[in-house]
Amino acid sequence: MGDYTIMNQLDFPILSLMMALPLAGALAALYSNAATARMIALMVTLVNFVLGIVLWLNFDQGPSAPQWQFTEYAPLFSRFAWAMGIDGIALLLIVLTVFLMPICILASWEAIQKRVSEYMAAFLLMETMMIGVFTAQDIFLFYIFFEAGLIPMYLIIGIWGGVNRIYASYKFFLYTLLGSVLMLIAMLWMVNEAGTTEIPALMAYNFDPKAQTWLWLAFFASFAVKMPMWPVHTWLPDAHVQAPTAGSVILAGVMLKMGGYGFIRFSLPMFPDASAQFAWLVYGLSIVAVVYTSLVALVQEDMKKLIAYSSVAHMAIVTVGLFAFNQAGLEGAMMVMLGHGLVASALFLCVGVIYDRLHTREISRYGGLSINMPKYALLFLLFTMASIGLPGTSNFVGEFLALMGVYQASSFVALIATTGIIFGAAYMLYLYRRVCYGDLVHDDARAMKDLSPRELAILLPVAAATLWMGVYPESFLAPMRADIRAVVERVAPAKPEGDAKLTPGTPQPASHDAHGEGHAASATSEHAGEAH
Amino acid sequence: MIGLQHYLVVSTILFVMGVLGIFINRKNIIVILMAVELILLSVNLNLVAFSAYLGDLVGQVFSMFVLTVAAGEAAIGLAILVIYFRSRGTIAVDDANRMKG
Amino acid sequence: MIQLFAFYLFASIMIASGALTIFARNPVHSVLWLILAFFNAAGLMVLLGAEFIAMLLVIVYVGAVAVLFLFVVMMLNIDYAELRAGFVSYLPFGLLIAVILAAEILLGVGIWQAGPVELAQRAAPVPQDLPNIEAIGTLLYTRYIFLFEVAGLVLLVAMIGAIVLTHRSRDGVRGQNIDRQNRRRPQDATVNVNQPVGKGVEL
Amino acid sequence: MIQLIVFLPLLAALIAGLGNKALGNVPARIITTGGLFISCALSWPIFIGFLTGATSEATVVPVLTWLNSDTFNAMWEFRVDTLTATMLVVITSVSALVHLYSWGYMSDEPDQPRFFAYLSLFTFAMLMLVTANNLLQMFFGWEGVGLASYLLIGFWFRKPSANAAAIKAFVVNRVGDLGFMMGIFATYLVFDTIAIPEILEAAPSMAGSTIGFLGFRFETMTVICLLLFVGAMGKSAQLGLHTWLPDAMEGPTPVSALIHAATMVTAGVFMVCRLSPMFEVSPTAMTVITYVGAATCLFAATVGTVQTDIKRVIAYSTCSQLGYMFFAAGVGAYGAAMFHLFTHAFFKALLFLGAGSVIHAMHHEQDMRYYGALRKEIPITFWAMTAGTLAITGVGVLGVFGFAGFYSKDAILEAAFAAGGAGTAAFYVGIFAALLTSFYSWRLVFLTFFGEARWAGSEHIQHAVHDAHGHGHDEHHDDAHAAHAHDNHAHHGPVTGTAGYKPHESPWVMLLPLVVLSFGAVFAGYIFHHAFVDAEGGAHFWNGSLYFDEHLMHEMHEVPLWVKLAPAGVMLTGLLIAWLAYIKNTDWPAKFTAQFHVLYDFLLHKWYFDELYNAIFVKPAFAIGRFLWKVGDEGIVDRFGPNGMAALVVAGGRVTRKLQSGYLYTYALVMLLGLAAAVTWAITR
Amino acid sequence: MDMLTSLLMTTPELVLTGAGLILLMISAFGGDSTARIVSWLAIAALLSAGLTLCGLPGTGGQAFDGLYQADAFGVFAKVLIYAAAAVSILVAPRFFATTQGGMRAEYPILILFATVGMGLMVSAGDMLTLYVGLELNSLASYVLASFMRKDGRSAEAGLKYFVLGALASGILLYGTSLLYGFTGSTSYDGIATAMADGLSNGELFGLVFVLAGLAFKISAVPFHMWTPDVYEGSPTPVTAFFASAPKVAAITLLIRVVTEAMGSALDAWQQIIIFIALASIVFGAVAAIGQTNIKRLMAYSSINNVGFALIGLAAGTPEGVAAVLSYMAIYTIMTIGSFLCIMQMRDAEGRPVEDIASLAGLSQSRKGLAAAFAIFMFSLAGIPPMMGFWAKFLVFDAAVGAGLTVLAVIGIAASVIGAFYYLKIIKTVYFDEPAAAYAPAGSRIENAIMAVAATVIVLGYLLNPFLDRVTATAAASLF
Repeated sequence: MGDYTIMNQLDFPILSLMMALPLAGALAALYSNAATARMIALMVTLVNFVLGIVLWLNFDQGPSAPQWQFTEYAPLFSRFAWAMGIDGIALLLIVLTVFLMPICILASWEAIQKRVSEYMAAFLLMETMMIGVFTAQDIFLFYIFFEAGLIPMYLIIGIWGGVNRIYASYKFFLYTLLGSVLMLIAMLWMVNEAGTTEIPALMAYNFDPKAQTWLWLAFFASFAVKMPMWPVHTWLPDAHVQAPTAGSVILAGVMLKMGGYGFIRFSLPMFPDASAQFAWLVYGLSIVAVVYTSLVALVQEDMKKLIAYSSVAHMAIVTVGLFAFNQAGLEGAMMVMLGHGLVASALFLCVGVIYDRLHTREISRYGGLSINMPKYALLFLLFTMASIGLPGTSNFVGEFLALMGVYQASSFVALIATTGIIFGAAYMLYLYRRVCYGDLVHDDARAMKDLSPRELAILLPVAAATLWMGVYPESFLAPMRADIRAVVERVAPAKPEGDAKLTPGTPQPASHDAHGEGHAASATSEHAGEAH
Repeated sequence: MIGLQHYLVVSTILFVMGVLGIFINRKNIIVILMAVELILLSVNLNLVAFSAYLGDLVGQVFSMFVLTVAAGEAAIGLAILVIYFRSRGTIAVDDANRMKG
Repeated sequence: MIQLFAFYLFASIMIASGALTIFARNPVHSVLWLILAFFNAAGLMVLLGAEFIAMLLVIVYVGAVAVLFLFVVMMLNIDYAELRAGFVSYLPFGLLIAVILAAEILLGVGIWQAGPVELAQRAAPVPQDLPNIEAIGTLLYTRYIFLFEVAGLVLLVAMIGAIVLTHRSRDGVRGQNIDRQNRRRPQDATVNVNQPVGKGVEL
Repeated sequence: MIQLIVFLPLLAALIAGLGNKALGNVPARIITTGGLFISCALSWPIFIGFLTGATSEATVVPVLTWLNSDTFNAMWEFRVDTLTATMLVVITSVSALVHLYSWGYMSDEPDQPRFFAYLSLFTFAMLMLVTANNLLQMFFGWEGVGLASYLLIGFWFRKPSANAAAIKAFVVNRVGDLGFMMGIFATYLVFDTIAIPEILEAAPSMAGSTIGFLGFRFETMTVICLLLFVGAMGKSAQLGLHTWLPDAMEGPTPVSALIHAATMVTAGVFMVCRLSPMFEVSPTAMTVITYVGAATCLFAATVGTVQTDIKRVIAYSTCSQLGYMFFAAGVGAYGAAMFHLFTHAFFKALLFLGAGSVIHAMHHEQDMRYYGALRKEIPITFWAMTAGTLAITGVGVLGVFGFAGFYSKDAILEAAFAAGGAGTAAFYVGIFAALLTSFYSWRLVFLTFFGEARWAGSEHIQHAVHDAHGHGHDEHHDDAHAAHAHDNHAHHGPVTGTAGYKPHESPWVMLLPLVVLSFGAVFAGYIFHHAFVDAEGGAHFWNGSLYFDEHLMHEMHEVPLWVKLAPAGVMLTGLLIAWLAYIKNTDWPAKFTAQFHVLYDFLLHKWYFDELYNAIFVKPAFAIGRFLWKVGDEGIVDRFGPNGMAALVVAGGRVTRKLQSGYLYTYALVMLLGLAAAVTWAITR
Repeated sequence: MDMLTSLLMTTPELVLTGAGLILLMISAFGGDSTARIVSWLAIAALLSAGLTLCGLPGTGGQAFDGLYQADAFGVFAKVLIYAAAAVSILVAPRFFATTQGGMRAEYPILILFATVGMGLMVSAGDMLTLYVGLELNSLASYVLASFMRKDGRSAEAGLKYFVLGALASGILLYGTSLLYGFTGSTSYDGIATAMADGLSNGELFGLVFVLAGLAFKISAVPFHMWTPDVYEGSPTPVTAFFASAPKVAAITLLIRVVTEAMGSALDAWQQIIIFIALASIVFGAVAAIGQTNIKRLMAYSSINNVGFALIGLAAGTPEGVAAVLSYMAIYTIMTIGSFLCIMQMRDAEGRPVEDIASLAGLSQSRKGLAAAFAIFMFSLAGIPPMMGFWAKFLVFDAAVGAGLTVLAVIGIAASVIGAFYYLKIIKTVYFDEPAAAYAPAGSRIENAIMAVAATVIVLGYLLNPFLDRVTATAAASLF
């Protein structure tokens, strides 16, 4: 292993602790009864959340801060090492994860009644894996966590899922597995070539551009499925619909982000040339996804499916942002990931709230919930608007930056991708209208009670975070700024030229001469010239 | 003069015949066992022929081991055949397909 | 010349009887054809100067193995009427493949030539001054002694196997107790009875 | 101070909205209205400061960092200059009055805190919009008002039509926002900043440069300006993206007054004015704006002539007036555009609130065909409406006195004429539209206040009469009932008679705003025209907060006399026709519709825009969505993707399992085949 | 080299043979009532044979003029073989107790002799040793397969195994005879020497035939056809044995043959290995789908796994060989573990059940067993963090390292198909509604072994440095 500087501003291996804690919790939960298991899960996730905050607070954002912080290194596994460490990008995704976990546990508090201890154990295990993905500094360690996360999720969907859970769980598992195994081969090749398994070192290694092509495609196979990008997205609606609420939350909130994280951590910095070469592919798939999945979302009759399709559309914005090759695009993509992590999760939680009451996700079974569930309606509205990307909410920041970034690369892509804001408004408001507006026509819907304190405790923090991220995104942008810049600089040499590039002309105030139209306006121009 | 090739031709034909005997027969398992013996015989012929033409005794020693093992094999094979017959009451090859798929 | 004639005679009979082994309808005939094939093979071995192997073939194969086959064929008491020699439906295809395989093998190995390398590798060159049997024996009990023992093990396993599989302990069959038989005295077993005429025996 | 102005409404909205039922109606009202009045009271001094010249420099008050990325930097900050100050008073004043008015108008509503919270929220967003110092904050306000508009249009969310209208408003606006966002992107690309002062400063140097867009190269500023203008078109309901505005009348009337007349819809005009130095660089964009404005102006006016719903008439009128503002901007007369915006805010809010008062009096009947003879019943409303009508039709005597619209509309028309080119066309369109304006405005007045009472035909009135007081306001969002009522109208036509109904004048909280606004409608033009459009006064007043073309302003005052008189002429013509058709010969309209039913239907169906959009956007979107879902995702992607692969594998499994036949000879054959293959490979190797 | 030194090198075989003979006597005189004690003694014999291995790596060398090789490679393989054999003996009494006739004392003895044969296979330095060892193992295996002689399926399994096995050894022998004829030698070294100066057609044919014969033993496609039927028909402990020990022996034997004897003909055998590796992976995975019998499924799984192991061999490098060894070690643990689980599948009366459907809802009645099942299945599917992933990782790493990237890509893509049916078992265990409950848990020892295996499968990464070093040493002894 190369020379490895240990940079850990805390005196203890906090990252390992954050992973060990849920693991221990999982074991403990497995051997407890339902009530204890719930309690253990909640406590562990809350403690982990606190640790996440500690992590954030201690993260050095200073100008001279090292890129990788809280690093740990132990050459335990012969060919790869227990190498941990985070940069700002990983930090935020970890914080997102630990933030969502207690919420997931709370959301399952009453909804899950069978095999509770196993359920909690699966979730805690999931948390370990997710944190592992974001902290691993060894490429194989990363892969192990990346894949291992499939296991608990498979079980969560399969055991506690809906009617068609088996199909969904298989599809989820095999689809994502197929994507990632190719990535493994690419990783083996890379390690063989570069002679190191350390991600930071690999990020700096210059692979042969020809090889990059294949490596990039292999990684793409994995991350595109995980994102998911069109046309390999169809596992997502199925998985979302069948998964229990908390499962959907984790799926949408964190697991999809692994794809984006992969792009930003591997594809871009490791294969800059190939990334530039394949940007058109990403663009193409993404803009198709925006339009396609938005239209599909419009006609969904199942709430979760609708939100799932909307996730695909949002993730398409992430991908175009990532491949914009500039700071704005990448930061935007990250912000969309974070924002979507909050908002999509919240929307799934909202669905879960009413699903718990009526046990159907069919939109037409609801309506008029604003009347008997005003608090719910308000929060649902907030998240709907956030999903639409209303300024002041989390998603806007990201979408705006991402699209602005990609505009510099291609105005056409930006235009098509931006239509997502129209479609998004259409399908989300249509959903909201059918669920919350209109009259209360179904008696069973009328009997539904407004949010319980527990549900409020679930949704309010997410709401607060959504607004915080929308109003003061600097908290989130600052930690990753330097890291994004590093990525941007890494890809800069390969960056394709944008089509919207400005060509300065000779300043000619009387530009009407060249065009011979718009007399009135040109007349005023002349006057303007005189007046100034 | 008889060359090695002559022997090789003979043993090859015998070998192929043995192999053929194994899979073209659909009625009688005993014949299959005999076909196996034919294969071993062809091998022995090969070994001895090579031994002779190389002027090396190892081939013949090998052949002797083959013979020994073949005897053991025949014993086991026939024993299995017997218990098979006892449990099924037939030794038709066609009937030995209780397990498939 | 006589060698040539002998070779062709043995070879052709062997191949023919080999074919008949496979194609004969009656398994008993098959065994008999097999025995014929072995005899002719032994003849070929003799032609090659491997007298010991030839002898083994006759003793082991014909004397033991083939007879064992015959034994089993008889023992199983198979209804031969039922066992029409049926052949699989893809016989022509199988034949074709077999012929192709044979041709290929011949093409591949037909150009045999013992080069210096091969000849130099001989582990046990045929000694000129020893008879075949003695030479083999010497080799077997020195160089190959370990494997010779293992071969014994193979036969042991075959024996155990055959017994394990086919041995049936029949209930109600009293085993032989030699000791008891030996200890038995005539007075224990026989009783002299003076039986009057016209009356039945009471036992 | 500016922080207080902006955030007070937000605070009030939060308190009222989150407090909701727990807070109660009256506290909610008081808090929100109080907040707005304070804001209003704080705004006027600022405006007066600019008016008197006491303050002339723009001030920028930073609040918080918002969005920082690379060179992109957007702050939460408040910019106060003349333009902002003008908007501030318009917004806070109208909003405060509308809040007050709603005390009465919404008094029977069960959900009042929500309503007031929405109103205040809207005001906050609008204030954010006008105080923006960068495009992003403007976009924040832009979307914020969109949200508030959505919420308020859909306030009566049990009513399907209201929900549909709300979604339509939001989505159509989003189409505009797409342009706006693209405009911001292009701006950042070109200028590397989105701070408004810096853009405006750098804009002239971009003349002649080109930029790529969708694979073609265009003039930089044309692209940017047109993209931004698309945003303005959406928000300001210009032709093409106007369809949401009439439907937005599903919201409560105070909302229509505040949002869909006085403030939000003028945001587009404000934006163009705010960015006027930028637009000035692109003649092409200016021409487009002029034509779009003129077309909207004409279109809306024609449609307005045949509408029977009192609010829809005013809505189309609004649309039409917005057209005026845009072509004013298009010809470079930003001052005039802003002036019209300013006066329009007063008289249009007045008209809407007046209409609200009428509707209130007529028990939520909105169809003018069931009005008539209300002059005596609700006199204050009548006089207020008359003042508004006088203002909108631009009554005035040249050089002596005129109602508000007289000054602003004349300024626009004259500027258009003076500018020539596209402006000339706009001028003629504007004149014609003024004729129609006069006609439909007076038609409204005559149908409502004059003639015989035709109340008996109204379902609403009949209901009111039948179950006297047991009939709450919420009745009017009874869907089935409304449909039934419409059937009645269609079949029986107007019936004269009062049906025993006694309209009552609105309470003072509603009348007070009317009175205040009436003053605005009457005097606003006279008082402020010097500052807004006078060549010297304007330059001084605006002080660079918008592009003020003094030369054009001079020329505008020197247009031929007929040009100056033409508005008055067409106004009188319109009045005359309206009088003839609705007072003198009340059978004329019926005859006219019978004669020209094609034209009538065309106008009645609003030029078939809704039908067209339904056919080419809405329905196909659903159809394509369903197609992509069932055929695309399930039929192709899944079928040939995961499911197909799974099926293939399973089929493979079936085949291999069949191969595993259980027969010894098969197994042996497979082995032989393998061997033969290997040998063949070896021999051919 | 004197006889004593040679014999000392074969100590493990001697120990086992001696023990086998003694136990044979015990059982012959004591009858089947001694079955239990014979089993334990056999396990003890395997243990002590294993212990004698410890001294070998240092004192390794060629015994009996190169007929037998004692080296680290052989030691590694034998440790696995002995362990697997011991477990197969251990689990047998409980299994046979429920069958007609009960446990018989010959079972452990036959396993012992088979183990001796396998020991010779992996230590062979000469085709003759290879053949004799192979046949010793095979003959014992044929008998074991049809050990439940009253059971028609068992007899059929034995029959099929025997006929096809005889055919395979015929092919192998034919190849050996060709190799002998064309190289003039039967020893690996001699063959290697002759092959070094160009591969003649005869040698190539010999190579092909030998590989074909060995492919049968490792049940690689297309010589795999016997596997499902034999696995299904044989008594379950025997199946466990077949799936583990002989597989290890055959694979290691194959490794030794291709590296030591045919090392210079790399490009010839590499292509064959690549082909059968891919064919095994794909076929094993595809055919397993739709199986309802768990033992049959495991048969296809073993075909599939052999394919993966061969990918490492195809690399032809020391790393590749080390990877295969690691693979076999992990595979043995997974397989033994799986079969321990399978042997817990007994209906209420204690009769063995082999239906996958009967596993339904196991997770609710037998949590521990279900978890173990899931762990082994995920591991077999190669999902991290289970060790099964590491096994695949190593072989693919070796393949990539040797430039066989395309092979690796195809292989790993096909592994997803394999995951499909492993998931099916997990699905049955965890997602389905409970079926009839099984008989209560078996012996403590079995459970303990199962738990240890599961733990190793999950936490095995910590053993990586050790495993890496050992396999590297073992592999190095071949090159």
